[in-house]
This record gives sequence, structure tokens and C-alpha cells, in this order.
Amino acid sequence: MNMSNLVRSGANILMPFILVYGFYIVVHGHLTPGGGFQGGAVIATAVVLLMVAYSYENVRASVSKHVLKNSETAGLLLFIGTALLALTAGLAFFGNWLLDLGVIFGTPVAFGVNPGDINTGGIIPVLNIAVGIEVLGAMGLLLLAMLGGLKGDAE
Amino acid sequence: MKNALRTGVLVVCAVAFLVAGLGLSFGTPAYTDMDDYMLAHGQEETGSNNIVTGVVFDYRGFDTLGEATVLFTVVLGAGLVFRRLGKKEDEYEYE
Amino acid sequence: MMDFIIANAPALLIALPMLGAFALPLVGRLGDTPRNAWVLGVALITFVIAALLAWTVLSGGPVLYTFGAASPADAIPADSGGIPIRIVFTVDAMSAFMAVFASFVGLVTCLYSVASERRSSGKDGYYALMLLLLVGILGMVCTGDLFNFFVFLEINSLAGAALVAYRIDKGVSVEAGLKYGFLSTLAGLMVLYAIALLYGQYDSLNMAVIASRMSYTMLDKVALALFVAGLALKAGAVPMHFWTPDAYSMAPGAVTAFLVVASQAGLYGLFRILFSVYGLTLSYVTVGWAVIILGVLSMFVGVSMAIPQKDVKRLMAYHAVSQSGYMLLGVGVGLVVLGDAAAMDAFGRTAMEGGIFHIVNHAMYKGLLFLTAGAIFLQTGTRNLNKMGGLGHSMKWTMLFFIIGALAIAGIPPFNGFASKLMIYESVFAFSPVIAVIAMVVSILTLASFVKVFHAIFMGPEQPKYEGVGEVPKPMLAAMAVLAIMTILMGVFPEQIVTTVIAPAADALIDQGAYVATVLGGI
Amino acid sequence: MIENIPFFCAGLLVLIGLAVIVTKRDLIKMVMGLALVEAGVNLLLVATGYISGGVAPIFTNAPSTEMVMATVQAMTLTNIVIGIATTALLLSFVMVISRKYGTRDVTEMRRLKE
Repeated sequence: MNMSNLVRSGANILMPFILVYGFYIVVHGHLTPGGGFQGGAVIATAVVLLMVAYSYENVRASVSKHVLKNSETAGLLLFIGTALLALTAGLAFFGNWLLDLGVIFGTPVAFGVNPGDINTGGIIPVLNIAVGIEVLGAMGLLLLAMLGGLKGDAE
Repeated sequence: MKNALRTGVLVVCAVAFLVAGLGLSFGTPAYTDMDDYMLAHGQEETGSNNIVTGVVFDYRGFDTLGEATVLFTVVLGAGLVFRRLGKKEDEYEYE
Repeated sequence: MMDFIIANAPALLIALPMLGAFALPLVGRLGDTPRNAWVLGVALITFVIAALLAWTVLSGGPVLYTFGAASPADAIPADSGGIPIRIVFTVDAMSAFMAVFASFVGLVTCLYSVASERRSSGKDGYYALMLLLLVGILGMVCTGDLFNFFVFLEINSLAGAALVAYRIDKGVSVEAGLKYGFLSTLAGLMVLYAIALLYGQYDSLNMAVIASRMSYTMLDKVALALFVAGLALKAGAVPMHFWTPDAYSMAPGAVTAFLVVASQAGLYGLFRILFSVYGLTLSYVTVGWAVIILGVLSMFVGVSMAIPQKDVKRLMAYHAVSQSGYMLLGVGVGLVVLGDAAAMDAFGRTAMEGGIFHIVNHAMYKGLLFLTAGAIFLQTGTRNLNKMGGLGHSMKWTMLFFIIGALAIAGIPPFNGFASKLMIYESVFAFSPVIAVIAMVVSILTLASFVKVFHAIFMGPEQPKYEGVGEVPKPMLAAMAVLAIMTILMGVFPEQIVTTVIAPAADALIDQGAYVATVLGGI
Repeated sequence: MIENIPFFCAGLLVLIGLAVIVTKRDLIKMVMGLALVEAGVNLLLVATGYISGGVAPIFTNAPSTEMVMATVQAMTLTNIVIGIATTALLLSFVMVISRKYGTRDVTEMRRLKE
């Protein structure tokens, strides 16, 4: 069933803000409270909002399961791939091979209070983004699967 | 009888789970060496201002991989129980 | 290349099956044959890595792997005050032994699934979950970090629950899966509560550090009780065994064979906590007797519940409970005499070796039995003993494998069950004759039960309703044959296996000082 | 004693969860009980890491450098996600069961008794 026009317009207006906020939480995970899981969960709430405002059938039609599944797989492969690349850099599994390299994310950080720079953290922002993509896909899939089960629409 | 058993189990559990408040002291832990090291060296070793994220993705990154795996497992499991069974799969009636 | 693999073996052991599982949704789109090849390849490579790791450990001592460090071997950073900061894998002889046979059973069960699940839907998920269950077991047995142990315990539980529910069966399988998942999660939370209690006191998650700081306060005792309760539940020991028959009987045959190993990982965790984390600080006589009582109860209750069963897999599940009692008994006797060097040399070490040997033997013959039960179910569509009969005419190979498994579980020479049970009888008799007699009686009851099952399934005239029933496909026969050959080999050469593999594993458990020194350096 | 109240609360939450699991007959309520146990364990984990006067361990514009322990917070984050995942899986199972059986009452789940 569709909710009223007001709810749907509200959802439409809120949607970009939720997405931007989730993305912010993901990429600033190494500077401020937050991280991949939290940001991914925030983005996944956008799917919930869609389900509340529109009917499940509409969402099923517009949010493809394949996209969610691919994003889950891509996130996991990026995560474990980044960790495995440390082996080729001569470090142990999960070694921070981007740290202090000077390139993107590789600026060294000294001890103490500082305002925070986005290009620090080595592989941490990469892993954050990977986890963000994975959690977004996984949560979306879970919601769709459970809602589908509720409607008796097995697949 | 069954109720008495239940009550007994709950009482034993109560003692077991509440004893933490008697043995630990809130705010002044006895050992802090591992976390002191992380706070002192975390910024240089992980490059992350947020030490919690530094712990989650660097010091204990392997746990996070396990956590992502748990999420993946659950998605697979939920997908499996809601799947539509094939025509050749006869559902076995338990007798 | 070889050096690279050996140096990073503990990480690759976990990372490869994980990668294999993550990529399965992509590989599965290519079709059935590429996916099966992928799964079998990943399982085979994992087994090879586990074997390499075990070879390294047995020839060169325990292996440390520090995740995220500059070099895997340096667990302790320079100015940390002598404690490890990161997650450390501590692979000693016991861990390596568990890892090798767990990955072996994983490979065999995947091979069996190729044929047994060929008609099912949702196979991508099935194989991914099999690999994840393997990941969970391998992580549990290799890790030296308590929280890491918990994470892998959860992977193990959830993958196992999803696999139990795989067949759905009008909701009955799902009910068994819910029961298994619910109780395993509860067990996991008990373990986590105990971990939090230990962390709050000693500010460490590394087992070796906690062992070196252990002062056996009131909180440590509570934590120990929670560990024992949680892990015994996971291992399916009486009185926490009620999930075992449901989960084992409703899961597909290959999954059941693998679930046996999954619950043995819980048993491994119990032994690791008792011996390596608590060790001599424990009031080992009391706790040892508690473990012995758990073991004897499991043996006796398991077998007496098994005899009246009509469902063949349910019957075997109760026998699994009964057999895990032998492992608890053997290791429990070792724990009681932990502080007594003379008694330990006289019979304690043999008892522990027998208990540990029984773990791998049980995985082999019980896996074999569950695979034969799965084969029979696949061909006849029933698990009810009263409805079967006369299958010996049409399923000769399956009958042969069933006989091998049944004789092994009953402790008849020359099969492997006899070898480990003999060690347990001898040493337990020196410790307490009454318990040894109970163990022998349980063995006889097991034999009686399996004679009955054999008669019900294979003997008698050929029944008209099973006229079209033939032998199962070749991959299933191959998987069963591999396990049968292992069962015979380990029964014929027990001496060699005990001296090369089992004795180092038992020593690794007994010698807590060596475990601590491996991580923290010589103390 | 009174300053240890977070630990007592954690134990109490676990106990309430266990009581719910033991006494309720509805499967969904039992899963909710499990979630309560999880909440209790999380609370205990976080509480063990508190240091009097400490601030959150984030150096970006931090008010002071005296901080609480970071490891337990990371562990709690991990456990929260694991908890969500577990609850989701168990609830999916309950959904399938209640559709196939037509009931969620645990005393009517007789099909697996011998």
C-alpha cells in the first residue's frame, strides 16, 4: 500500500541527505565517530525509508537485488583484497601498507590533538569504504529477503 | 517441580552474572597496559585520529573481517530459507 | 613462492576459503561445473596449506602469526612492556592437528555434496556456507586471541544453523536450524561474558598473557564456569545435548558429517581454555572430575537414548553424543592428574592421547556413517528403520562402508575406534576401574545398537518398493571410500600416528609454560 | 559498591533476557530475550573499559588526552553487528516456521520430539 503524498514527498526530500550523511560517516571514519558499519547502516536506512513511503512492490521493482548483491560481493572482495595486498608489500596479513607512503591517505600523523586530515590513515579509509559498500548491500538484501518472506514471495 | 527447577537455574545464573559488580571496580581497572599502548602509539601506527577505528580496522582488523563474514553468512542463510524450492525437490515429511 | 606460502600459512589458511566463499556468488553465475571445480579447488588448497602448516609446526615448533605487524613472527612491539597488542595466531601441535583433519573432512564433504546435492536449488549459498563453516572451524582452532575465538565461534554457529535449515522440509529443518542457531548463540554470548570478565581484570585478550596473569579470583571461577557451560553446549555434551539429535538428523548428510567437526572445535576450545589459559592455577582435581562426570554422563545417556531410536540419523546423532563422552573422559583424567607428575607419566598422558586420538577417529568414522546414512536417504527417501530392509542387495558398496564405520565406532580391531578406545580403557583403568568398566559397557551397547541398525537396513529379502534403487553416484562413493581408507589406516598404524601427531598435541596442551613462552618469550 | 552500578545493570539485563527466554512461549519473544542478553553483554564490555574522567578516544579536536580504553569499544562495535546479524537470521527462521506451521508457540513445536 502507498503512504500519503506528504510522506512520499518527505522521503524524496530526505533521501539525498541520508545518502550524503551516510557517505560522510563512512569516509570520515578515521577522524570522527563512525566508520564503515555505521555509515553503511545509515545508507541502508534509505532503503527502509523507501519501503515505508512506497509499497514493497515498487521498491522491489526499483531497487534491484542484483545491484545489492554485487555491491555486497564487491565490498567483501575489496576488503579482503586490500588486506591480502599487504602480503605482497612484505607485511603480515592486514598490514597497513599505505601508511606513511605520502600518496593518497598516506600522510603521517604525529601524536596529539589535531584538527584531522582526510588523507591520513593508510588502508583504514579504504577498508571503511569497502565495509560501507558491503554493509549497504547486506542490510538491503536482508531487508528485501525478510520483507519478501513476509509477503509470501519466496525467491 | 519444573518451576522449582527453573527458579533454581535462574538463581544460580543471578549469582553468576551479578558477581562482576563485586570483583571489578568501575573507572579504575587494575591493568591498562594494552590500551595505554594503543592510545600512545595508535596515531603514529595506524594514522587514524579515531583510535576506535584504528583498533577496529588496524590492530584488530582481522576481527572486523570476521564480522563482515558473519554478515555475509547471515545474508546467505536468510536467502536460503526464503528461496523457492525447485520442482524436483520433494520436501521430506518428518515422521 | 613456497617460502612465501609457508611464512604466511596461518593467514592464508583463513583467507583463502573466505575469499572462495566471497567470490562464490560471482563464480556461481558461470554454471554448475565451474562452481563445483572452484569449491573443490579451494577446499583442496586449504587442506594443502593446513598440511604444510602442520608440517612446519611438527618439525620446527609452534608458529606465531601477528596480524597487521611488519613481520608475522614479532608478536610483541618494542615498547609495549612485553605484551602482544595485535591479534596473534598461536598454532601449536594441537591446533595444527585439528586444522589438518577439519580441512580434510571439509574437502571430503564438499566432494560428497557435488553428487548428493545435485538436484537441490540454492547451491551457491550451500557451498559458500560450507566454506564459511570451514573458516569458522579453522579460525577457532588456530587463534590465540579470545575475542577472535568468539568471532569465529559465531561464524561457525551461524553457518552451521543456516546449513541445518537448508532442506527446509516443510519447516522442520528450519526448526532444527533455529534450535541450533539459538542455543549456539546463547553459548557464544556466555563465552563473551566470560571474556569480558577476564578482560576487565587483566586488560588483555591474548590467551598467553591472561594465562601469565591468572590469579584465579572469584571472577575467574565464574568466567571458567561460563566457558565450560558455553563450550560444552557447543560440543553437545550431556546435559546440554538436546540440540544434537535435531540438528544432526535434519541437516543434509554431508553437512552432518561436517557438523561433527564443528562441534569438536567447541571441544577443542574447552580443552584450550582449561589447559592453556587456566592450567595449573585451576583447582584441577575438582574441574577434572567435573569433566569426567560430563564425559561419563554423555557416554551413558547418549547410548541409552540411541538404542530405541527409529530414525537412523537421529540414532547416529545420539551415538555422536556418546562418543564425545570418551574424549571428555580421556582428557578429564589427564586434567585430574595435571599437577601430579608421576601419575601423569603413569597414565595421564596416555589418557589424554587417547582422548585426542578419539577426536580425529570419531570425525572419520562418524563422518563415514553419516555419509552412508545420507546415501541411503538419497536413494530410498526415508530414514525410518522400520521401512527399510534388503538394501544389501542393491547398495553393496554403501553396505561395506557402513560395516567399516559401525565396527570402528564399536571399537572392534583393526579399525581406528579400537586403537583410541584401547588407550582410554588402559589408562582409565589405572585411574578408576569402575569408570573403565562403564566405558566398556557403553562400547558393547554401541555394538549391539549398530548390529540392529545393520540388520534393519541391509538384511532381509529385497523389497519391491526399492526395486529401482541402485548404487549412489561415484563422487559420493569416492568420499565415503576416502574416509573408510583413513579409518582402516589409522586402525592399522596407530603407533606411528600417536607418536608423530597425537603425542605432540597432548604435550602442547599439558605444557602451559611452553604455550605462554611461545607468545611472550622465555619466562 | 554503588559506583559499580553499570556492572550490576549489565548482569541484570542478562538475567532479564534469560528469564524471558525461559518463561516466554512465543518464538519472537524468545529471540527478543536473546537480544536482551546481547545488550547486557555489550554493556558489560563497554563498562569494563571506562577510566574515570576519560573522554572518547578520538584525537580530532579532543578536549583532553586522558581517554577511556579503545579495545572494548571496538569489541562492542563488532559484537553489535554480530548481534544484529544473528537476530536477523533467527527471525527469518521464525518467519519461515510460523508460515509453515501456522503457529509461533514453542510448546506446539512437537515435530522434532521422538
